[in-house]
Amino acid sequence: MSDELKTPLLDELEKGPWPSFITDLKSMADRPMVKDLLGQLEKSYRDKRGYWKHGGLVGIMGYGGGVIGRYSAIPEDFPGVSHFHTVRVNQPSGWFYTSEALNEIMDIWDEHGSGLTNMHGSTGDMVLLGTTTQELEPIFRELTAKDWDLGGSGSDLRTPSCCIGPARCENACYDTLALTYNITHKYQDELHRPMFNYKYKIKMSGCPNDCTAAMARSDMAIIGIWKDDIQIDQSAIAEYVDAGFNIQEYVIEKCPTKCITLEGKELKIDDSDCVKCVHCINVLPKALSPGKERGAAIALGGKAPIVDGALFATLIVPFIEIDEENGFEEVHDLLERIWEFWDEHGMNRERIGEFIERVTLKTFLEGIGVEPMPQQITQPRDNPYIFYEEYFEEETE
Amino acid sequence: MSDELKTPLLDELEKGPWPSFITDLKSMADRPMVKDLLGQLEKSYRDKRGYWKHGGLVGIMGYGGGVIGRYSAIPEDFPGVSHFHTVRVNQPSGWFYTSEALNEIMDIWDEHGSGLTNMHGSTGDMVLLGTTTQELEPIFRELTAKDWDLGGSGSDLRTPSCCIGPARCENACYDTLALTYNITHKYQDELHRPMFNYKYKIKMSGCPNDCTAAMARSDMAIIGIWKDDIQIDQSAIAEYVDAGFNIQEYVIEKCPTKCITLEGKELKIDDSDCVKCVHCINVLPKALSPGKERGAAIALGGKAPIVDGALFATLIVPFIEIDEENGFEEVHDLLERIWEFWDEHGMNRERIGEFIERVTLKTFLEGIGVEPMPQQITQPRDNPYIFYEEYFEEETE
Amino acid sequence: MATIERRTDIGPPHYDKFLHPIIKENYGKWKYHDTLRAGVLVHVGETGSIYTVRAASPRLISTNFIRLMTGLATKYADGYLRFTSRNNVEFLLGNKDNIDPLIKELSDNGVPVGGLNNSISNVVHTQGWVHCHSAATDASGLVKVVMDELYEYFVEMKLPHKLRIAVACCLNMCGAVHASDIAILGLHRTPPRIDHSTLPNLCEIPTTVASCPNNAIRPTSIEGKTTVKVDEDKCMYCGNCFTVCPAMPLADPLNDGVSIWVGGKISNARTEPMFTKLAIPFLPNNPPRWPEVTEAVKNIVEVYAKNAKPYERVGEWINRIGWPKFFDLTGIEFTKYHLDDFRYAGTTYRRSTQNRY
Amino acid sequence: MATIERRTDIGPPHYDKFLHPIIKENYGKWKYHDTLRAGVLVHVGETGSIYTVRAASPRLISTNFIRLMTGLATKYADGYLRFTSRNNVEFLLGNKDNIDPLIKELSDNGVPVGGLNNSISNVVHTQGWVHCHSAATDASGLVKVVMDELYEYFVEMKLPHKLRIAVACCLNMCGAVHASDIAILGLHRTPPRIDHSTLPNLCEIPTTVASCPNNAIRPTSIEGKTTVKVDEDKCMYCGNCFTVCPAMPLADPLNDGVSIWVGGKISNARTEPMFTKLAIPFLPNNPPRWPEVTEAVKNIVEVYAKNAKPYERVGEWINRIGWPKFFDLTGIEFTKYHLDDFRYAGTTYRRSTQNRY
Ligand code: SRM
Ligand code: SRM
Ligand code: SRM
Ligand code: SRM
Ligand code: SF4
Ligand code: SF4
Ligand code: SF4
Ligand code: SF4
Ligand code: SF4
Ligand code: SF4
Ligand code: SF4
Ligand code: SF4
Repeated sequence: MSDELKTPLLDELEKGPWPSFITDLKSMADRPMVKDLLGQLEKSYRDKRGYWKHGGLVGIMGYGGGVIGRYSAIPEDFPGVSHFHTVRVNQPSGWFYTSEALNEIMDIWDEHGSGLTNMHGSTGDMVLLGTTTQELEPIFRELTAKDWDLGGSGSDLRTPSCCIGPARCENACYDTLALTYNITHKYQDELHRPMFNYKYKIKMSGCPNDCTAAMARSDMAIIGIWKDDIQIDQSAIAEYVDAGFNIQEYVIEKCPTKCITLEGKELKIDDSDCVKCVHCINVLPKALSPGKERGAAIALGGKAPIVDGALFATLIVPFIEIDEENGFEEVHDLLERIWEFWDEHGMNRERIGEFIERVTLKTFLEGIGVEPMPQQITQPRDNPYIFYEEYFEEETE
Repeated sequence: MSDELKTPLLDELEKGPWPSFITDLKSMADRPMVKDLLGQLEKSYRDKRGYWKHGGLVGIMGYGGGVIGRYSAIPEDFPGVSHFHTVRVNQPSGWFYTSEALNEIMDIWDEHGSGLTNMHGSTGDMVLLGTTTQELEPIFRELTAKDWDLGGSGSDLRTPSCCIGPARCENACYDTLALTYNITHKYQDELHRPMFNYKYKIKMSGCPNDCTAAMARSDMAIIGIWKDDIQIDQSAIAEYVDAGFNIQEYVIEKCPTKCITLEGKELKIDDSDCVKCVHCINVLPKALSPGKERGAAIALGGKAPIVDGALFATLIVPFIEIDEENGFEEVHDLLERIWEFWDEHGMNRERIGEFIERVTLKTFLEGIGVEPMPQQITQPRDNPYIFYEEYFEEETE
Repeated sequence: MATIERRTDIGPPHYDKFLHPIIKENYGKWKYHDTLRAGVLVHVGETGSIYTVRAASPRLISTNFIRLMTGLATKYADGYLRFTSRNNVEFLLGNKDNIDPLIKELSDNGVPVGGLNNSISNVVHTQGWVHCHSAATDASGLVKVVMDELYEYFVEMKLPHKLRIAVACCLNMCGAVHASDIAILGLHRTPPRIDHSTLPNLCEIPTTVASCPNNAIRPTSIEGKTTVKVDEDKCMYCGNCFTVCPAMPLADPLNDGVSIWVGGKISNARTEPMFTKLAIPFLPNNPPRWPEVTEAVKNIVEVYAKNAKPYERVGEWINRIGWPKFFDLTGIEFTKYHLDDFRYAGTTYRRSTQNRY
Repeated sequence: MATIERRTDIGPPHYDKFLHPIIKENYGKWKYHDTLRAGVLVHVGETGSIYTVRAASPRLISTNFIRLMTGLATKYADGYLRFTSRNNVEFLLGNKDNIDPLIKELSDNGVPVGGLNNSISNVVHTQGWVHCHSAATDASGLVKVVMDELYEYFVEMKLPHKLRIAVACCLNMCGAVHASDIAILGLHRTPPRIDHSTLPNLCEIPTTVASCPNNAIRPTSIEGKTTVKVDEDKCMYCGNCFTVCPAMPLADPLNDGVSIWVGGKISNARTEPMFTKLAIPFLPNNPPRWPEVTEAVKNIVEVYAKNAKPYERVGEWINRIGWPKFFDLTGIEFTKYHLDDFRYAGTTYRRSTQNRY
């Protein structure tokens, strides 16, 4: 542990109305780990650079992921953070907790770790921030004793996550929490033992608002959607009209396909032209809700820019039933076909999105056995470079 | 010459209401060339394939282009077309003729060629279709005697062409005919002696309707445009309104930036938001016309798909004055900077559009000395892969 | 002839001498134009009006046809005529009264008047079997049979908006195929057949290798001579190698044919220019009247005519209704060939859940 | 501890036991929701209503902070709380009367309530100098200074629509930088410095070479050992080589800094998702309060707040007014760095004459 803690630069971050993580961290600065974290961070602020070593392989026996090894580059100065590993703990569906359950985890973490966390990591895990290699196994044992398990890291299935869905949202078109729970449990092996080409993230949003950012941030986005007509409560529409709400400007003109009309106090939607963007439902929640024939759209390959530029996920299956009754079999089946094809033909460190770009959608669909459909594209090809597969041969004439 | 002409398949093309080129050609079938052309074409229709040899270098002394050599692959059967070269004759600006002038050309062609033509070729030339090598020089001499000269072919400046412009169109924002005439004459050397990396086509349209398809079909599109406000004749607007014309649906709702409003019989345009698409002017020609501060936008690189896929031209100079007074100097200056940079850094058979794609717009603009402007793009980069050119060095701190 | 002095680089004559006096006077000073009837325009200038009669032309025309036109121009249009950027003939009349007689005489000679405004104008097209070595189909013949079928749309103005058709006989697309409302494109469907006996003499190997957009061509050596080989799995029959190397012909009567494309546009009006997109990947070459092609094109025109709104070009209409509905309404089959797999394929993948069912 | 049996692959606990009884009853049967005040929602179900109070969190939080939250949850929310996908804390109250006391107590502890609807919610962010080896800047500190500046927009709902901000400390973008209304991205601006003494031991050469998106890395040999060299003209400092090879660090206190991006969005509402686009290529790393960054972000927020129409996200607003006007209104300089020069650069070039002046 270093000398007395002086953090003039960080102290500047105690000012201002937004809750200060520095104030919070300082409240625990009696712990050597936190004190040296603050010390090293102060130095980073002064020198304008980080002081962490690159990676470091540490882990829990039997697990290939879930722990990110981290060592200070200047342990002489800050021995408290010479080890400062994070433990990724798989959050419950929808990030729901009770005070009791959370307190139990905090007890474990106060005992064996720095007492610092991220609630939550960007992928969705509870991130327990900062511990030493020898504490890993005890932490793991105590967590599992309380029914908690590790999340993902490395080239594995990452911790799936989902929006609040049916638990508190009237838009939810399928049970995001149940599917997340089911997939997480069914694929424990894929989650805990990295054997893929690269990471594979699944995010589940109950409707096209996509409150988990699945289209942008997951290899597999499972987005709730409906097929039939938007449900309209005309009396609630009348109330909006009576209340002076400008349906014309805020709903009708904003509809991307202009398929809504208002006749007097009656709203009409040409559902054959509706692209299920949910805007009208968002704006008129008391009057509109998704149709009754519900399920999900599945899109693959969302990711950040490294290596070939960022990708939004590509729509592969415009509609799939999400059927808890039959154990979500259709989803499992599709997922396994995708993994199999990616496993066999993907390259090392090639995300599924990059893989689809490389082999092209056409080959990918063939590989996973999904029919080509105009819904999967924004337009047919505009170049004439078609690989024809059916020829006439001289003899067959 | 082959035996009696029998064309049962081609004869089918004499049926139907559209003027028949077969009927027309047959009217000249007493000429051996035309007869054998029909004969070979009948064979093509039967065998479903062409019967022309690949290219063939023929030309006019002192010219590197303007003639496309063509030989029959089966001259034994069709000796009349054993040679069947085309002569590209540079059309006058706007494809204007007098009967007299055209008849003179037809006289020359009846004497020295097949008597068949394309009026006009896709690039714009008069295409005199079918003659023999020994007739080339006589044709050339007689044409030039009547003030006509050859057009382009090969890796040269191709025959520039332009829309009817101020000669008969109220939309014309600059004198397309004058500029075309000027450029064609100024760059006779570039037109007649192929020394570029590849072909270079210039097309001039007087307004964004682009009636010469310049954005799609030319390496340099010079498109008339204005900078200030659309001119409105409110009394003519009132007449449209009184006549029951649906300005709301056909004009206002179709405006891409929705910057038009109609108050009673008065039309208002927020010109700061107008993108000069000309739609409103097209629909209300009696009431609206382009602004008074007129000039052209210059876009580069339109082309067909070979090799890397089709390209529309990229906007390089959003506005340039087209000034006949000073001899169109600004245009010449830009054009010469473009050729110079392309000459020096372009590859063999690389069109300017492909060149810009390869070196990127940033480098290209630097190379030709044009400032980067947000008008040249649809959006700034969305990837973080920026090549910074200004660094801080240790010493400079 | 040898007596004529040899002049070079004189350029084309000045357009000035081909302009009707009314045009000269009102040059750059036109106030507005109006459509008097199908194929007939008036442009009103400061000092007078000029009347335009637009007549069809097959473009591949003989001196006979041209003399017919110049004769009519002399008779009715003070000797002034022009051609349009889509190869129609335009007579420029100072005298309004000459319109009807001119139209009558054109019609007597089988030449229709039209192509203006909300109609189908002349077809931009190419050489085909008439003159080009690259052709996978004929061009003039296709234009004739298609326009026979669509004749009514040339002589009447009954479409939602302009509809531009183009034909090209190979992927070089000498014309407007890549940016037309409807395009008909001839194509090969088999890799080049290499003539190793002539190739080493006729072709420059590096240029030939470089010509292939898909890097399918590699140098190789056969019987001691350097020639090339083609990786047939990578070849998509673009023909660029043939353009630079005559020893690599692609023509194949059994497999050459025609594809249909839709939704392109050039003007900047309303939307930015748009490329033509694949509608039907392959129809057989069935000369002389290509019934599959005419039927396919007519179907698209009719579905467009029935469903599009005023001032909507084909591409704008499809963008409004979406591609799934386009395939539904036209009954055209959606296939794997519609999925782009060239360079920028990824930009055509649907990156959202926005969709119609 | 050794007495605890070792269990593996048990997965997370079932969410069921963390759901408030009212939620359980109305699970999947919510009728609608309403906003009661900034940061407070009610969801009306068939048998009752649940009240949500959304509180800010710096995300990098200690067990102290969490115990404060769980304490409040126990006191006011029957012990039920959750975290949102943007790291806010949500208290789930069965009793409406607890809303005000809860908010009061949060406020006493310096925790604001808000982030709903037309506000700026919490900032999605990453590790920064607190924990990551790749960081070109700090993340938690940037969030703190930016949200201090934008505080009013969190606690009030006065923007045209939702505005989402993200921060990432390197190009890996662990979060939402590529699809946010406004994003702050830390970046390096110098090529990796290669440690040839350790590289041969630490790194796999083929993986390292393959990691570079621009093919800037080549194997080479120094003093008999295989290592790599970097073509510095081709390097755009993405850091992917460092991710796979620790001997190629990029951090450079003089040149690391921050860039600002705008106009991304994730939801499928109205428009399809959109990527974030470059607004400001470089601002210096100026800890502890990054004044250039906070000023730049605040400026963009304010210009947006003033000019956008209701229900317009930042990107939708810019699409309506056009980029030239965006640069005008914000006073941000347009530079050559804004011109895309990566793989699909061509798709960003303006291919029309449609433009504002
Ligand atoms: C902890 C976390 C950031 C956070 O503060 O929340 C994180 C931290 C790291 N990420 Fe990440 N990523 C985290 C979510 C993400 C996300 C967001 C998401 O999952 O929604 C992304 C963008 C989406 C995506 O996957 O594309 C993301 C894209 C990356 C990338 C780029 C991958 C790519 O294909 O583009 C890398 C580099 C790599 O994998 O080699 C990366 C690598 C890393 C590493 C392991 C650093 C490295 O170079 O190996 C970081 C460890 C930091 C540390 O010291 O703890 N991280 N990373 C997030 C995981 C917590 C959790 O499990 O919940
Ligand atoms: C005659 C003409 C077609 C016509 O029927 O009108 C024509 C005919 C030929 N074109 Fe073309 N092109 C003609 C206008 C075009 C156009 C349209 C235009 O200029 O507006 C294009 C598309 C626009 C463009 O330039 O991209 C065009 C794109 C090509 C290409 C593809 C070039 C490319 O970069 O994509 C080739 C191949 C080549 O250059 O090697 C080509 C090559 C050819 C060749 C020379 C064949 C060859 O492989 O070498 C053709 C000679 C046919 C013959 O036997 O007469 N032609 N060519 C047009 C010229 C007449 C004139 O001078 O007025
Ligand atoms: C004569 C010609 C120019 C020339 O120098 O030859 C011409 C002349 C006129 N064009 Fe054009 N355009 C001519 C080819 C074009 C082309 C090029 C092409 O088709 O290859 C285009 C781009 C087509 C495209 O977008 O694919 C073109 C797009 C327009 C437009 C925009 C249509 C739109 O809304 O997209 C207008 C405005 C309109 O029609 O309302 C227009 C309007 C006009 C007007 C009304 C302008 C005027 O005030 O005189 C002229 C006559 C009306 C008409 O319907 O033809 N002209 N016009 C060309 C006649 C071709 C023909 O024989 O049919
Ligand atoms: C709680 C949360 C889901 C969760 O499981 O955690 C959630 C919950 C709700 N979202 Fe969301 N969204 C949540 C993250 C998101 C995200 C993801 C993100 O920001 O990273 C998005 C995509 C953002 C984007 O497009 O960039 C998101 C896009 C929306 C939208 C679409 C907004 C739009 O028009 O573009 C709506 C509809 C609306 O606001 O009208 C919406 C509406 C809602 C509603 C009103 C749905 C409902 O009926 O309950 C919920 C509360 C309102 C509100 O304003 O927060 N939610 N929502 C997330 C709260 C995050 C936070 O703390 O602020
Ligand atoms: S994604 Fe849809 S279902 Fe899920 S929380 Fe958001 S609005 Fe509700
Ligand atoms: S969901 Fe979207 S597309 Fe469908 S009707 Fe509503 S606003 Fe229009
Ligand atoms: S491009 Fe414009 S100026 Fe030229 S003819 Fe067409 S409408 Fe008239
Ligand atoms: S020119 Fe186009 S953008 Fe401008 S006001 Fe007219 S319709 Fe609108
Ligand atoms: S399109 Fe092809 S075949 Fe037709 S003229 Fe042009 S180069 Fe020849
Ligand atoms: S036809 Fe095209 S793709 Fe095939 S080998 Fe020749 S150049 Fe390559
Ligand atoms: S964005 Fe980069 S520096 Fe920040 S946590 Fe992710 S990998 Fe580390
Ligand atoms: S930083 Fe990126 S671009 Fe530079 S060498 Fe490394 S991988 Fe290549």
